[in-house]
Amino acid sequence: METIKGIQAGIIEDFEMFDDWMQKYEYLIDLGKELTPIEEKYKIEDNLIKGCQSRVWLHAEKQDEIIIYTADSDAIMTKGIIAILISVLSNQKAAEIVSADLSFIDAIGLKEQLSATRANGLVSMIKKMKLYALALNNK
Amino acid sequence: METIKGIQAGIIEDFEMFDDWMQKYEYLIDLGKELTPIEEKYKIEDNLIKGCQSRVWLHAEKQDEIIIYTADSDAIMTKGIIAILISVLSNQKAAEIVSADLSFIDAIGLKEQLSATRANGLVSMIKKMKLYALALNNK
Amino acid sequence: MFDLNKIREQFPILKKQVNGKDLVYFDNGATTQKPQSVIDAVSNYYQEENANVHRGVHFLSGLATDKFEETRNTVRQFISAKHNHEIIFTKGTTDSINLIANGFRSLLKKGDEIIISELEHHSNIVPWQMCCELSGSTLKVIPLLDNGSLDMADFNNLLSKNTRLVAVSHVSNTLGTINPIKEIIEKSHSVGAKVLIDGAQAASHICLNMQELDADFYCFSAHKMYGPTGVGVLYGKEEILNTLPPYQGGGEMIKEVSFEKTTYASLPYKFEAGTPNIAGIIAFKSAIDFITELRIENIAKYEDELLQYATSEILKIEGVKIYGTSKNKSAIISFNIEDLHPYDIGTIVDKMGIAIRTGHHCTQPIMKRYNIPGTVRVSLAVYNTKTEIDICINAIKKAQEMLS
Amino acid sequence: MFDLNKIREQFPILKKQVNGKDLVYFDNGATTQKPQSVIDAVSNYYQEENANVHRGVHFLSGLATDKFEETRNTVRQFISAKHNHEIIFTKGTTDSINLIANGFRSLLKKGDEIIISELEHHSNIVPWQMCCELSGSTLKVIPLLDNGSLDMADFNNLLSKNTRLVAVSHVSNTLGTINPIKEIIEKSHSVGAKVLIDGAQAASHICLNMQELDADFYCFSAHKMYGPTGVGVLYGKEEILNTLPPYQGGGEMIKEVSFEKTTYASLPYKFEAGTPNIAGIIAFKSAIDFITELRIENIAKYEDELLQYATSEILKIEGVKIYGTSKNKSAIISFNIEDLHPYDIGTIVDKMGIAIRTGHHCTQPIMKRYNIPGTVRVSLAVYNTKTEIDICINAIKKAQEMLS
Ligand SMILES: Cc1ncc(COP(=O)(O)O)c(C=O)c1O
Ligand SMILES: Cc1ncc(COP(=O)(O)O)c(C=O)c1O
Repeated sequence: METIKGIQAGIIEDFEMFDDWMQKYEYLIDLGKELTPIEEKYKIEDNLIKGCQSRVWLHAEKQDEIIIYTADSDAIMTKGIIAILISVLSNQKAAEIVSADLSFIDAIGLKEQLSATRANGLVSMIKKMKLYALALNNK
Repeated sequence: METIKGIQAGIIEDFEMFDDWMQKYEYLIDLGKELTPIEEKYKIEDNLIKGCQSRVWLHAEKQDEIIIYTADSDAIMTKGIIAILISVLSNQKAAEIVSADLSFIDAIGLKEQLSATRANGLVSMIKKMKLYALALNNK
Repeated sequence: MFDLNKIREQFPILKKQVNGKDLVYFDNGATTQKPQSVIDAVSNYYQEENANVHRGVHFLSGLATDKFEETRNTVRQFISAKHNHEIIFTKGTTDSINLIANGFRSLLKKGDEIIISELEHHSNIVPWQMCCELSGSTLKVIPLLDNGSLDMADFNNLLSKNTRLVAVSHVSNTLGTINPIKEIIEKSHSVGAKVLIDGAQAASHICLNMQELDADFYCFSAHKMYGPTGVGVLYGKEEILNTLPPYQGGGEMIKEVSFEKTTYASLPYKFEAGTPNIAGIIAFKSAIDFITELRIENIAKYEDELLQYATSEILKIEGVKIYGTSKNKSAIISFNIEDLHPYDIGTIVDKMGIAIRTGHHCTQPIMKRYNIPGTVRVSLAVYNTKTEIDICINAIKKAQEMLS
Repeated sequence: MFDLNKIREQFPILKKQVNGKDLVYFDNGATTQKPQSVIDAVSNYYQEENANVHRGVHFLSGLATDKFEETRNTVRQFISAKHNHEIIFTKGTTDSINLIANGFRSLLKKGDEIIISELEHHSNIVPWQMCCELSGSTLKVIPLLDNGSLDMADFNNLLSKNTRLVAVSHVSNTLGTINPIKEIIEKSHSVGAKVLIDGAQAASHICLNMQELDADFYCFSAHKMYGPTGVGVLYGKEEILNTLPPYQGGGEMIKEVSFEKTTYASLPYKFEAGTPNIAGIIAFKSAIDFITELRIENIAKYEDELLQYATSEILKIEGVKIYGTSKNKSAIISFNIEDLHPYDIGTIVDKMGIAIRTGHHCTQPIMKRYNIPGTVRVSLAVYNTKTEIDICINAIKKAQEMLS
């Protein structure tokens, strides 16, 4: 199991290869397309995070000590962003997730690349993922 | 009986002698001081014209064909302005008053000399005087 | 006469680059850009004339008051209202509608009905929901036809002697539909109902004549007509405004205040409590002057030309669907592209310097009607060009490529 | 550090001549003048950043939104509030008070009591009269002592378990009295009542700390603190704001709209319906920056120096009487001269370039209390000087001469 820190470093490296916004966006779009779809039964109101413009379904479950996230969105770039978050936080221990310092977001300039509404969505998504981990850990 | 037009011409002449606002104001203040006081019994709510800042009591009565105005105010410059209006409109026939063209006001620059609130007060005072004349004429 | 370059030159922001590209501003439905004359009017007010209006005896206060009232007079002329005191300054369309919804509430009882439509902006829905909830009256909704126009047959059925007020927009901010408000007003009046028109999307595009239109209330926002933010207009017929209770309490709106009994000022002051947005209201005059100098008929004609061009170009995009295709339409185009989310499209074309709006445009019932999460919306103004439309279409096609 | 010339240089209007004389602006209680930085912030917004805030994906919309929220953060810091979402933008103090009076109404029942004071501005009287009338609660009034301070003994007697809300001003706009709001808040809380402070005359003169003060609501206007017109702040404690129903319905303030059920957005948006005064709110930040750069303690100290000087000079005028002589006083001086009407004085000194206010200052109950038609009011700001005070006093003496 790679550490959260390690995975972030990898993402930062990936993004350093990109010259312009278009390559970054294309990468996000690709990630979005490749995201393992959430099981239909989890695409329910309870798992819905309503953003300003797009909707996100997020599901988390605990397997042994590990939290596994699956998610979906109706917008592909939103999906790409979730895919990155999942790659960093899924398959990690709850405690690690809750205390994770997600500095890669600033490092890859994701917030500046995104519109303010999307950046807000990003922040609330991270909050939600950490909350889920916390809740599952206490179960 | 001098005509409304004639009286106005006299006022315009008076004002032409003044070099500056101070002389005009002093003149208004003097007129205010000299204004024949209204009879106490007419200083009632019904005769009150409430301006923004000062109060004016206006009384009108008909003697033969002639309308006689008396008035008072708590502010002396307001009184001065009324004094001018009374000198023009009092002791005239109702019909003359109602149709009077009070061009002297523009000619002596009274509105520009006064603040916007006072200029509004002036307009509503004239309206009231004409209304009184109209009402008394129909009696 | 209608010199596009000269018009564009007046808008400093149009020279701006965004994300390294020349700005193409197609979000005029949200707010328009401002000509230099409006910007200067604000600065000039603060540099030369700033004072609180009304009641002041000093020079600056008189000057500010005169200019303030001059805008009121300009607005009256602009919409051919009968009296200056029928023009109430508010902070925007939303404020204007809420003012009426609040006042009207006191005239309503259980069983009374208010009619709105399915295409209204939330600002012309929520105040009436609140009004109905508090007064026990019922909200009825004129449904949409597929082409985005109102189902007038259904409207006729909804109208009854219980109808007290009909509140519809002049132009839909999402679909562009120009509603048949003259007909709506006549029919509503025939059953004794009052009519409020939300003119937020109309005032800078359609020539308005209140006396001819015979609307009881008409609302619009300065910021959507080349004017400053924070300024709105509520036009209301004198005799009806006089029957409504005041909205906010405060300075200016009173005649006399005592703890025993407070009496209210006459129109328009009764509805203008507190220090108004003096700078904005004074500068609003310059915005109206900008429109009247160009003549609104010319603006409408040019915008219609842009609309036709943009529509035909957008229709060339593969898999595109335009929402709002009624014959009588203003220069607003909402559309989606098959399999793509509007949000993704908006995010990508933004990087190419193009400002369009995506989402529900504060008209969630329309989204529900068409069962879509949102639309991409292009809304045009007098300073836009066909070249800009070409740039925008190319950007959208590029986005489509990236996303497919 | 505190360089008066440098301060004055920032205010372009102070270089103006009025009626051929250098402007002496002593009507700061009505509205203050604006520094160039505020004026430029408005222009800059319209020239570089104008777009509607929130919900937009495009660059300008994001920029405007960020700047807009930056002002909210600056306001929060300025008044040491706990959360940004406790800062609601309104169009002014009057709007802020009405928002609360409307929301609070739904929590009131017959027999409940609201306490205000005899020295309140109409904006802090009329909304509560309307609120009481509609809710069946009772309005109680803290009387004034002769020196223009609140009769705190009487306040203690008025307070009871029926008191639901106490609404008083921090500083009286007519008398200058600084009210003991900390004491009022503590005592009100001890009977379970909420407290609203009208801080219109305090925010640019007194250092504010919401967490220390523990006020439930605090209201003020940007235009009285070197900022733009049409912008106000309502500070409210999160937990209390959450219990209040929304005020206006419209865009931004909703979470979801359907004709069956509409749900409202969270703070602060729940109370910010419609397009706000974006330019004004963004420029308001520059006004607060102006104050914090000078440090409000320095401003207070200097204004107090001016107050002392002006008071002693005014007292030298024959037959003068000052209304409002409490020890704890802000730089506002109301007075009358024996046998003279304030209106006459104001009209004459205006001709000498001096802007003072005369009349009831939207506080008719104070006029009734002292049985006067109005007062002459000199209200000072940080850019005023002792020389200006001298000029003003001479002008008043000249007016006295002319009028006697
Ligand atoms: C004490 C006080 N309260 C309220 C107000 C009303 O403020 P605004 O007119 O900005 O709404 C004022 C302004 O005159 C004031 O001095
Ligand atoms: C049709 C319509 N009505 C009302 C509004 C609300 O206007 P404002 O936000 O200026 O109050 C808008 C603005 O988006 C609109 O387009």
